[in-house]
Amino acid sequence: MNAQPLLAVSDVETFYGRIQALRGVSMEVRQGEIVTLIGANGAGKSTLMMTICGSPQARTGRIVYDGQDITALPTHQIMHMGIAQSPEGRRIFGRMTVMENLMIGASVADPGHFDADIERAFTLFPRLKDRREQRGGTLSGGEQQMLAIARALMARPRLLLLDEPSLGLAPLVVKQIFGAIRELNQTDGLTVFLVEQNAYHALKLAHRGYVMVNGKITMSGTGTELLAREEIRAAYLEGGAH
Amino acid sequence: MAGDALLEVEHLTMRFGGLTAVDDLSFVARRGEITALIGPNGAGKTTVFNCLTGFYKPTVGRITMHHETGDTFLLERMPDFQIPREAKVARTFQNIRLFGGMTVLENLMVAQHNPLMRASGFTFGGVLGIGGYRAAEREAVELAEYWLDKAGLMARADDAAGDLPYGDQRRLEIARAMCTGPKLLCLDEPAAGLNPRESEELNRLLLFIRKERDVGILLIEHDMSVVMGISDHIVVLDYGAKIADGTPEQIRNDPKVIAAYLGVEDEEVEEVEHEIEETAAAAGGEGTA
Amino acid sequence: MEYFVQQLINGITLGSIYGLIAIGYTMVYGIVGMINFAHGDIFMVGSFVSLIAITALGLTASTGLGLTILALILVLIFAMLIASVYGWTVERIAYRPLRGSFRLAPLITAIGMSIVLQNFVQIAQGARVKPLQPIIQDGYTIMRRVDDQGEFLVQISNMQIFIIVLTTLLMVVFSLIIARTPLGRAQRACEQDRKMAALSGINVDRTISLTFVMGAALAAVAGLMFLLYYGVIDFFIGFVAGVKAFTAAVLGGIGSLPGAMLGGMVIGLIETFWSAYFSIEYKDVAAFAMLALVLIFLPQGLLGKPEVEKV
Amino acid sequence: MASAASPASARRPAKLAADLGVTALLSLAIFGTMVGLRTETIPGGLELQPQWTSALALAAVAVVGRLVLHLTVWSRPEGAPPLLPMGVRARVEQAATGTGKVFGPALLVFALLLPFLPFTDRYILDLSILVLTYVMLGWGLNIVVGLAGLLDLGYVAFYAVGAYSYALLAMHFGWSFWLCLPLAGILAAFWGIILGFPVLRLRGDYLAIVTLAFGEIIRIVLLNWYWFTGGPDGISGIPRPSFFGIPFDRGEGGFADTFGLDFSSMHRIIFLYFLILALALLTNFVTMRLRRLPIGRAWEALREDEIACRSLGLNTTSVKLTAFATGAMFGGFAGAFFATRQGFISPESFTFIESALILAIVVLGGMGSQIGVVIASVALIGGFEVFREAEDFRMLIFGVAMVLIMIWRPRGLIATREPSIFLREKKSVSGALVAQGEGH
Repeated sequence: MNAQPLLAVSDVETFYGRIQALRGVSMEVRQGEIVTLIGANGAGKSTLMMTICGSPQARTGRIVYDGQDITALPTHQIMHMGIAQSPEGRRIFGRMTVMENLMIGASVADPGHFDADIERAFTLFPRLKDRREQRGGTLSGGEQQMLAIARALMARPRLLLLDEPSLGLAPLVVKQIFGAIRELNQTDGLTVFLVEQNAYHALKLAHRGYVMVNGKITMSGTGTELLAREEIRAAYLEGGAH
Repeated sequence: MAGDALLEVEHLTMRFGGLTAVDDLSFVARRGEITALIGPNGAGKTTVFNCLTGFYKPTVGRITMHHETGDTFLLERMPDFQIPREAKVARTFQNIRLFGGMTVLENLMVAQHNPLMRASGFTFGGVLGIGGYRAAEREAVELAEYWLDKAGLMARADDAAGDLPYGDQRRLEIARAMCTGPKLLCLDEPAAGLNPRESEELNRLLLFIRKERDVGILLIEHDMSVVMGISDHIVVLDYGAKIADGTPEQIRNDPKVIAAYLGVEDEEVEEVEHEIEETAAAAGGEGTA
Repeated sequence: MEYFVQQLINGITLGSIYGLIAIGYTMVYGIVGMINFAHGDIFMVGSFVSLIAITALGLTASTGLGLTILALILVLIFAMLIASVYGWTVERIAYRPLRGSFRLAPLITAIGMSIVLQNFVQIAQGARVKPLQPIIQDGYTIMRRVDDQGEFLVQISNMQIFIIVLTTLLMVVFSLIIARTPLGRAQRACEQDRKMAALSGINVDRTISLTFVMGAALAAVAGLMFLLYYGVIDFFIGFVAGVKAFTAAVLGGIGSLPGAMLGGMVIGLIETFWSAYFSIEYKDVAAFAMLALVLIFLPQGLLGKPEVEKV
Repeated sequence: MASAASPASARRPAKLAADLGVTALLSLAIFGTMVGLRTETIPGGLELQPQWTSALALAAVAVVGRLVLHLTVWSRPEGAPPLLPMGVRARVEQAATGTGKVFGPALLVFALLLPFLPFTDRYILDLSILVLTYVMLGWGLNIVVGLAGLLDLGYVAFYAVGAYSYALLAMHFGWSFWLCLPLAGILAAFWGIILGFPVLRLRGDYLAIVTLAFGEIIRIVLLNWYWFTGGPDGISGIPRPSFFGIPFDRGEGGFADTFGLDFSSMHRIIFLYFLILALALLTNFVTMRLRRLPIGRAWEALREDEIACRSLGLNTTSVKLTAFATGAMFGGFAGAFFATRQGFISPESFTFIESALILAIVVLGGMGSQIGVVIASVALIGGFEVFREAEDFRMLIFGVAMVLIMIWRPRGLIATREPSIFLREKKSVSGALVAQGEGH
């Protein structure tokens, strides 16, 4: 375990206008980890993701990335420091081709790596290669999700933020995407912070997990620990399973 | 009257360009019952609502509303604003749509626009202070007070709607919909983002509406645990198509539903369940982290 | 027939000018969703800067062809540069502080900026119209008809050739910038999803500023063309040209570059033909009525994308 | 006032110097061309008259101004108390709204007494009539923009319709002002419906541009329909108003004679003053009344959220149309007044800048706020008169003021909203919560 976490969030509070979305959140992600954040719809998971990226900025608290305080930096500067996000709802540039989406993703990366990075993206998601000249808006949901992740990877991030990569996808595709995440983590040592609603897969994949309820972190532990907890099972699994 | 078909959806299909958001969906919602429309995120639930309430015109299909008077309304043929007015279908929105800069009471008054408009002689009488507008307005305030009371918002009546906490806003939106005098109330994820106490208050309000009022409720919910407690009848959507339809008991045990919710394939369900049991058993001894 | 062809040539020339201004509206509207009301006045500023530069260079009709072309290129670059400074400054002073504020505020500051620019130029350069002697003369006769009413010539002047060629050239260059360069991609990204653009590391503020700069530069070109073509300008030309160019942008489908050019052409042609066949007094009515009709029956414009209402 | 240059970094001398250097370059480019080189028409062409001193002086002002801003407004650390302490600001706001109950009536009493105050002369009365005309127009447009949230950039068209209706009816049929006034209002409302019907489905900005186009169309038609409107020459000799049939002229049967007063040209001015005051108050009264009726609430609901309105069974098209027509009607009344007061009208009085001015009054005052319109009218029209001396510069100053006030207070001077009905206690709604009709 490194002495200093790659990302440390402490006592962060975020507001949308007058509505408080985060109520004193503290968590950390260490180099080389996959950390997941689970919780119900509207708990504030995506808000935390966006707050890390400075959009909106935290009203109180501190966010430290790689030893630097990034709490008050503008979003585009944060993204230049080696954080990339595949956000909620994918946010594909629908009127741009797959290739152009990837090029946008590579905005912050060294252009010298571009060809190699494209190659890596296409190896990871061969479907995208077939559709490279197709407009983002015409892709299927799963393909869009792949594109969103690939686009984030084009930035050559040290920390990858993934917001609900399984949303609305068929189980097989989810499996594929989670496989890709695991592979990136194991082979490239990529640090991943993953927000998920489907607790089962996320907790199985992650080294550690946090549970968020109403803008607060209520539980944390390793993936297996959390998976075993009664409350988690009740909230996320039993509704459907029993 | 409970148990009659109130809303009949037949072969509803909605396509956006190449994307089929709702695929040949048929179901029935009954008077005096809570019907839940559930499914994972992106399953097409909200699209169904938008078709029901006239915001989208369905590509294919028929949506019929039956009043107890015997009148029927084909919703897919009506302009959106006539659906609440004539067919008596009211709705709420996933991302709450209150009139944030108006007070709670004003929100409920706007909901009674059509009867009040008539009472004010389409404004002309109202401006001149003639006709029965004053009495009508008093009645409208009384109805608003009734629903404020039921929604537990009496104390906030004169505050701006945008100033209320989330849970109050949700209930206010329902109270506002009820002020239109609906026969079918469509709620789009009313429990999303609520804390347990607020969820409790919401459930109470919904059960009251079903018990006291002869209306049907159609409910979209993402979270099954919320739905199981209050619904009489559940329709499950996945990828825009119906994968199950039945009582909560039936739905609870339907492997297809479990699979959709866990995000795994059907044949994996048992395996996954088993795995969870095992981890739980293994971790059970150590206590919790 | 001959009359028609002549009007067609005139209409295309006018349409080029409108189209170039319209691009500025369409790009700014696409990226920040506001009507940059002061854009027409940037066009006027470009026209005045061109006038100043031409006068400073002492350019007249008697200057040799080579020198004229060289001088005009200099004037063009100078006008584009100065107009860009104006565009950038207006954005910085009047619009950026209000970004994220409610929608009417930037519209009011834009109207305010338009008033400021008009009156600034009026005070600095005087209220009277500024005439300019023709610099590019002559032309070609491309059709000729002699009948009992006399002779009718269809002519295309060198000036018109200059305008149409320059417009085509600029359209190609700017389309390439938008389609192929990182800046163009960044602009399109900001247009579609500003938040995601920022999440991709794009400096949204800078991209928006550059959009204003590009729009202003094109407006300056239009300003120079207008000056050379009509030979008189005053501080008020920005308003009418601006409203028509915005009409053109909406007509073509706001946010679409080819749409702006097409819209400009349509407005230019409607105006010219209306003047030629009906009444010159009501040419503006025709253009504005066209706008209303298009918006009512085809709200997304000729080349725009329809919007799905989000519920 | 947001500045992209983050305050902390700009305080470092190197950054500050760079920033000022850029400012200097830009202002030299701006002023050096347009001010530094003035084109003058000479026989046979143009010549340049260098005015380098003015250009340099202006550039210097820009640089020094930015330096001062850096050292004062922008250099205060984040979280530092604003220049105007929050308490004071809140109190000012409170005073503006809370004392509205006292302020409004006090203003009304002052307005009623104004013609009889010792310092009141013809100039002040004329100016007051002008201000009141804009108050009335502002209140009329406030229904459309402030309450219903529909952005109308062509409001002056209805003002013009009212003025021409009155002028033509009075001249051709010899009808009295009191008969023509309602007709002018009805005709303007009618035009509001005709124009509104096709365009009200459009989104906010498109609506704005189409209304602007309609405003221009009406002006161009007035300008070119020579036999009907007199074209650019306008219509002159429009009947002056009479005191319910008693003309304001010297001699027998005139106002002075009838009431046994000495003749004074002030009588008519005072009458005109009360006339526009009454019309403005009528506008205000009707608006306040409508706000408490379902239609008024529907307007405000429309501004807040059109989709929610439709989900509650409101026919948003007719709601929009009524707002458009009501606003147009008051514009028509004001137009009729304008025509009778001036005795002469021409299309020149109905240019886009007039629409922009009225809209600026509504937005600067605070959308939807009746008292805000009064304050903004007094400030803008009065301010305009203060700079009367600086004839050439006053439009420039006006434009700069518009920009600065908007940046300072994007929601206008009075942003709070008064609820139209209450159960127990009337609480003002903070402006931050009130929507402005975001486009739908």
